Amino acid sequence: MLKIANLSKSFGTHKVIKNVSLTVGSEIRVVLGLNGCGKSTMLKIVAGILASDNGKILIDKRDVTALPPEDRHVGYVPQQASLFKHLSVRENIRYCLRNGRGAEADIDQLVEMLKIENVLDKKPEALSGGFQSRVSLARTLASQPHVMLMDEPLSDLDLAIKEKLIPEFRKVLKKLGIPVLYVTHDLSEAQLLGDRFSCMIEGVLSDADSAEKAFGLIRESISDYDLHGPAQHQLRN
Amino acid sequence: MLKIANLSKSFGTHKVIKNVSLTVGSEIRVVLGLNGCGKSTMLKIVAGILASDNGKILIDKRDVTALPPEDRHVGYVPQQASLFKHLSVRENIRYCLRNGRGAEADIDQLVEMLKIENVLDKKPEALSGGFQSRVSLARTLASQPHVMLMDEPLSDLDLAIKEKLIPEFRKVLKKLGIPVLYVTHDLSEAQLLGDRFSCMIEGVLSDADSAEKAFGLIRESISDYDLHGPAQHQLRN
Amino acid sequence: MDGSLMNKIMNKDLITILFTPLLFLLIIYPIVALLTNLEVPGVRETLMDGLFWDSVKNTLLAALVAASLCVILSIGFGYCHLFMRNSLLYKAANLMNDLPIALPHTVAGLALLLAFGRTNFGFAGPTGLAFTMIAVVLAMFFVSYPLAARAVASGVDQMDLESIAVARTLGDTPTKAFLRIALPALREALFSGFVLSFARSLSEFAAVIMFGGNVPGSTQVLASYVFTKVEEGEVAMAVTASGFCIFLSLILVVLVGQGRRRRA
Amino acid sequence: MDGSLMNKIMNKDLITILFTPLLFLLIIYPIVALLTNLEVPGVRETLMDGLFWDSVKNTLLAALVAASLCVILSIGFGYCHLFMRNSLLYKAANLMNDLPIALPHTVAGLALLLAFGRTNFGFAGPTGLAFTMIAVVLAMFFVSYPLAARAVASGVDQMDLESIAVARTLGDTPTKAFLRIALPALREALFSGFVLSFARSLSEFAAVIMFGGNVPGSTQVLASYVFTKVEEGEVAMAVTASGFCIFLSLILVVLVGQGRRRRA
Amino acid sequence: EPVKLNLYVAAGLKKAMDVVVEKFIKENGVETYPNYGPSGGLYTQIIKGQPCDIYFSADWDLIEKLEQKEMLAQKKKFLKDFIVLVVSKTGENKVRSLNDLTKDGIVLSIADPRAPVGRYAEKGLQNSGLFDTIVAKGNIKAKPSTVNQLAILVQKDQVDAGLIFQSVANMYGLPPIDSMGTDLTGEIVFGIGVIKGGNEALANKFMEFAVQNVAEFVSYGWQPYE
Ligand SMILES: Nc1ncnc2c1ncn2[C@@H]1O[C@H](COP(=O)(O)OP(=O)(O)OP(=O)(O)O)[C@@H](O)[C@H]1O
Ligand SMILES: Nc1ncnc2c1ncn2[C@@H]1O[C@H](COP(=O)(O)OP(=O)(O)OP(=O)(O)O)[C@@H](O)[C@H]1O
Ligand SMILES: [Mg+2]
Ligand SMILES: [Mg+2]
Repeated sequence: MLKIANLSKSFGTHKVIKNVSLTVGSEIRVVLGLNGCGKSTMLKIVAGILASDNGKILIDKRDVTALPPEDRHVGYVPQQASLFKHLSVRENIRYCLRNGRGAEADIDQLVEMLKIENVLDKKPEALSGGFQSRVSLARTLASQPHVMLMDEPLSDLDLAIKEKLIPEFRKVLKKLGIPVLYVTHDLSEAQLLGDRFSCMIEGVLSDADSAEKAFGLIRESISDYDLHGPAQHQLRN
Repeated sequence: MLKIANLSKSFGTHKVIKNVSLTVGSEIRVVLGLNGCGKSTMLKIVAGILASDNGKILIDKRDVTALPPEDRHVGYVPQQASLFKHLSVRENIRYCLRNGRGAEADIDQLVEMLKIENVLDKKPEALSGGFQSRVSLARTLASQPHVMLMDEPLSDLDLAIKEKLIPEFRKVLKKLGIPVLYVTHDLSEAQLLGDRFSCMIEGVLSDADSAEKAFGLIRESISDYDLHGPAQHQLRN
Repeated sequence: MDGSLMNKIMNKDLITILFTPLLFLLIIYPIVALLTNLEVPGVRETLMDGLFWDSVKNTLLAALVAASLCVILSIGFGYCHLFMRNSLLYKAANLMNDLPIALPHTVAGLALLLAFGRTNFGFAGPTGLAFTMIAVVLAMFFVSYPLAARAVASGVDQMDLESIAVARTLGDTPTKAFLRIALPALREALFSGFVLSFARSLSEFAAVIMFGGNVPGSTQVLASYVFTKVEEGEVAMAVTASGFCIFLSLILVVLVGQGRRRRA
Repeated sequence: MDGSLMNKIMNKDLITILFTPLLFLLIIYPIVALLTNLEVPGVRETLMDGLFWDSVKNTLLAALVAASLCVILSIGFGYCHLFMRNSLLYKAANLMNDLPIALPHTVAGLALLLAFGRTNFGFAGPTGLAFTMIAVVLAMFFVSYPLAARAVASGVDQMDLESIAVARTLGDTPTKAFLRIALPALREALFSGFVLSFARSLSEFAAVIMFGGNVPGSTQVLASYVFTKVEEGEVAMAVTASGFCIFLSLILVVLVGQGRRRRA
Repeated sequence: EPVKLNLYVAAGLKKAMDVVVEKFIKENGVETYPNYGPSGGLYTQIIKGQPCDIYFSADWDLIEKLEQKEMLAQKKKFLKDFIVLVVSKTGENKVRSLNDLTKDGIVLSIADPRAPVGRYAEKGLQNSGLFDTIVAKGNIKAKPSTVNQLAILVQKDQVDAGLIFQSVANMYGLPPIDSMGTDLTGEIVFGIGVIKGGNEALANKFMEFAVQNVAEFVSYGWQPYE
C-alpha cells in the first residue's frame, strides 16, 4: 500500500504541489491533470528523485520519506521511455539484476506477456514507439517494485497503437496486485486503465468517482483560461 | 491550390516517401498516419526545408519544386510550437513584416480571433501550451501564406485544451479559404477539423472517404506488428 | 535536479574518492603554492612599474579584440556547422579547426611571422603586420580560436532546428534566419567561447613574442612582461603579473556570469 | 538538415563574405606558409636525429596519459555538474576550472614546481616529482584539463536525465547510475575532451620544460625539442618537428572519428 | 620620415640596456625601439626578414651564423661572461666546489646543451674531467632550456647546484661559490651585429654608444670584451 500524506513542494516561490494526500491500495489509481499541473513532480517525489518540502510517504507502512530512490523499491516509468540507449533490450530489462533485484524466471514471463521476445537483441533506437513503451514497462516490472509510478507512459504513442497497448498493460499490472499510481491527461486512457480516479488541478489533488467526473472538474477549471488568456498561476515558468 | 505529384524521398537506403501525389483545393485536408510513417517528411518537402528525390510541387499553378522555402509563400506550423524564444509574442507574430510580408491590420485581426491580446508582451516560455499553439498559428498566418502546412500542431496539448482549440482553429483556417494540409495521428482531431481525408502508411498516401475509414486502414496495417513485433520496414532507424 | 533528495543524500561517494582530492591537488594546490610566493616588495614594485600597467592595458585590449574575433569567426563556423554539414568547406574547416591547438607556440608565432611578416605583407608597413598590436591580436586569435569554435559547434548541436525552418518559410534567407534566430539561441555558447578564448589569450606568450615582438610599452603584454621579468631575475614580479592574469580572467568569468543571470 | 534544399541553394552568402576568407587567411594560410618552409635537408636531419624520436616517444606517451587524466578528472567534474550543481564544491570547481588557461605558461610551470618539487614532495625522490615523466604529464594535464572539463559539462547538459532517474529506482546509487548510464551517454563528449586535451598537450612547452626538466631522451618532448631548435637557430628542424605535432594530432582526430563512425 | 632605430636585444641584457637606451634617446633624440626576446627567437625573426638594425645576442655563434648568411654589415664582440657554480639552500652543505659535483646524491642542473649556457657548462665540465663521472652517477637531473629557468630552480631550492652565467647569478642574487675559467669553457661572448640594409649609420652609432657605456653592463656582472 502507498500512502502519501500532506505533500507540498515549491520551486522557488512557485507552489507546485499543495498539501496532497492520497492512499493507493492494490489498484490502479489514475490521476488526471493538465500540462504543468504538478503530476510529474508528485511522482518524482514519491520515487525519491525530488525532495518534498513537507509531508510523508509510506510504502507498505514503511516510512520512505528520507530514503534515496534506490532504497524505496518503487517502479518508475517516465513519459519518454528513456531506455538505456547503449544497452540492448535484453540488457535493459535485466538491469535490475545487477543490483540484486528481480528474478530471471519472472523476467522471462514478463517478456512473454509483453510480447517482446523478438526484439530482445535490438538496441532501443531500433524499436517503434509502442515497443519502447513495452520495454520500459518490462524493465521496471522486472525489479519487482512494491509500488508502480507511471508518468504518462503512453502519451507519445499513436491512438491506434495505444488502443492495443492499454488492455495489455492493464492485464499485466492487475496481475501483479501492487499499488499503481498512473498519471495522464488523456480521458480515454484513464477510462480504459483505471480502477479509481483523482484529478489534479494546479497542484491540488481531489478524488472523483469516475474518470469522466475527474475530467469534468478539469474542464471547468480551464474555462477562465480560455476566455481571458492564462491567469498568472497557470503560467509555465 | 496545392498540387503534389509523384513525390519520393529516401534517407540513405530507407525509402520514406513513396510516389505521393495529392491535390488540395481550398479545403482542410487531414492526413492521418502513425509515428514515423513519413508525415513530417512530406510537409518539409512541400515547405522546401527538405529536398525531394523526385516529383513536383505546384502552388497556384506555380512550380516551386526548385525554390527555397523563403520564396514559396507557404505557412509551416511545426509540432512543437518552436516559437522564437528571445522575442515577445508580439514580435513573434510580426516577424514576417521584417521580410515585407503580411499587413499590420490583418495581424490585429488575427490576434483578436485567436484571443491572444493579453499575452502579446510575454515571452514564449511564459505561455501555456495552448497559447503557444495559438501564437504559432498566428505567426504563420500573419505572413498571408498561399498554402498552410500543419504538422500535428496540437498533439502536445491536453485533450481538454485541444477540445477548445480545434473549433477555433477550424474557424480561422476556413475563413482564409486557402489549401490546408494538416497531418496528425489523432482520429478525433481529424474528425473535428478536416474537410477531406487521406491516410499515410509507410510512405504511401491513399485517399479515404472519411477520417474513420482512414483510421481503419491504418489500424489494419498494424495488426501484424502487434502479433509478431515490428517488421523490418517498420523499424525506426 | 536542483534541490533534489538525490543530491542531499548520496553525493559523497564518487566525488570524495576521486574528484575532490584530485582537483585540489592538481589544479588548485599549484595555484595556491604559486600565490604564497607573492612577496610584498615584489608586488609593490610591480604595481609601481609603469611598464606593467602598459602591458596590462595592451593585454586587455588585445585579448578583448582577439576573443571578439574568435567569436566572430566561430559564428561563421557555426553557420557552416548548421547549414553546410556536408560541404567540403565545412569538412576542411572542421579538420583544420583544432590544428592551432596542437602546434607548439613558438612555431605558431613563426607561422604567423612568415605569413604576415614583411616578406608577404610588406605593403602594410615596414614590418608587415609583425610587431604591431595587430600582430599581438592575431597571435592570440590563432591559439584561441579552436576553443571558441568548439563551444559554438556544441551550441548549434543543442539548437531547435524547427524554429529556423519556420523563419525560412516566413521569408528569411539562411543568412537572415541565422542572424535573427540562430544567433540569439547561441548566446550561451558564444559567451562560453568568449570567456575561454579570452583566458587563453591572456596566457599566450611564445606566439605573441615571436610575431608581436616584445617592445615594452608598445607590444608588450602581460605574458611577455612575465617572460622579461624572469629574464631579469625578478621572479616575484613575474609571479605578481601572472596572478594578475588569473585575476583578469576571474573578473571576466564573474562579469559574464552576472550578465547571464541578469538576463535570465 | 542533410541534403536539404536549404543547403543547396543559398549557402553562398554569409559564408563567402565572412567565414571562408577569414578562416583561410587567419588559420590555414599561416600553417601553409609554415609548411612551405620545410626543407629537405632540415627534414632529413630531424628524422635522423635520435633525440627527435626519443622526444616523439615521450610526447606520445605523456600526452596520452595526460589526456586520459584530463578525461578522468573531467568525468568527476561531470558528476558534480550533474548531481551537485548547488554545492559549494561544484561552484568552486567551476570557477577554478578555467584558471590554468589564463596562467602564463612559464609561471604555470613554476607553480607546479613549487607545488610538487622537492620542498613539498621531497619524499617522492631527490627532486620531488619534478624532472620526471610524471612531471611532464602533470604539466600537460594542468594546461589541458579545462578543455576536457568544458567538453564534458556541455555533454552533461545534453543528457537524458530521466534515464538516470529510472536507474536510481532500479537500485543504483548515484555513483553506479553515473558509471553505468551517464558515462556511456557522455562518450561523444569524452572523446571530444580527449582530442582537445591531447592536442593541447602536444603543444605545451614552457610549463613542461620548467617542471619536466627537458632532459633529452628522458623527459624531452616535441614542444621543448622545437623550442631548443629555435634557440639554436635551426628553423627548418623546428618546423619539421612542429609539422610532426600537427600530424600526430590529425592522426588522433581521424582515428577517433573512425572509431566513432564504426560504432554508429 | 622620423629616424627610427630597431633594436633586437637578448632579454637577459634588458636592465642595463634600458638605461643605455634611455640615455641614447636623450642625447640623440632618435626613436629607439628595443625588442627583447630569447636570442634564438630574435635570430629567427631577423632571418625571416623582420626589420632589425642592430642585434645584441647572448650567443656569439648566432652572430657568426648571420655573417655566413651575409646579413651583417658589422659585428663586434661586446661582453664577456663566465660560467659560475651556484648552490641552493639545501645544496650549500653538500657542494662547496666544482669537484663536489661528482659526489653521490647531488642534484645538479645544467642547461640544455643547445642553449649557449648549457654548451659552455658541458664543455667546462668535460675539460675539467668531471663530466663523465657526473653523468655516470646520474647527477644531472634537469636540463632546462634557458639559463633563467635554471636560476629559478636553484633560487627555489629545487636542485642542489647549477652552472649559470655570472651575470644571471648576479641578477638572481645567487652568490657564485666557484667558477670556470675561459681555459675550461672557451670564450663566452655576447656579440653585437649591425644588420645589412637597415639604418646602418645609426646602428653603428648606437653600437659605439653601448661600448662607451659598458659600465652599465659591468654593474650587472659582465666584463667588457677587449
Ligand atoms: N526543476 C524545476 N524547477 C522549476 N520549476 C519546475 C521544475 N520542474 C517543474 N517545474 C514547474 O512545476 C510545474 C509542474 O511541473 P510538472 O512537470 O510536475 O507538471 P506535469 O503535470 O507533469 O505536466 P506535463 O503534463 O507537462 O508533464 C510546472 O509549472 C513546471 O514549470
Ligand atoms: N534526417 C533524417 N535522416 C534519416 N532518417 C530520417 C530523417 N528524418 C526522418 N527520418 C526517418 O524517416 C521516417 C519518417 O519520419 P517522419 O519524421 O517524416 O515521420 P512522421 O510521420 O512525421 O512521424 P511522427 O509522427 O513521429 O512525427 C522515420 O523512419 C524517420 O526515422
Ligand atoms: Mg509531466
Ligand atoms: Mg512528424
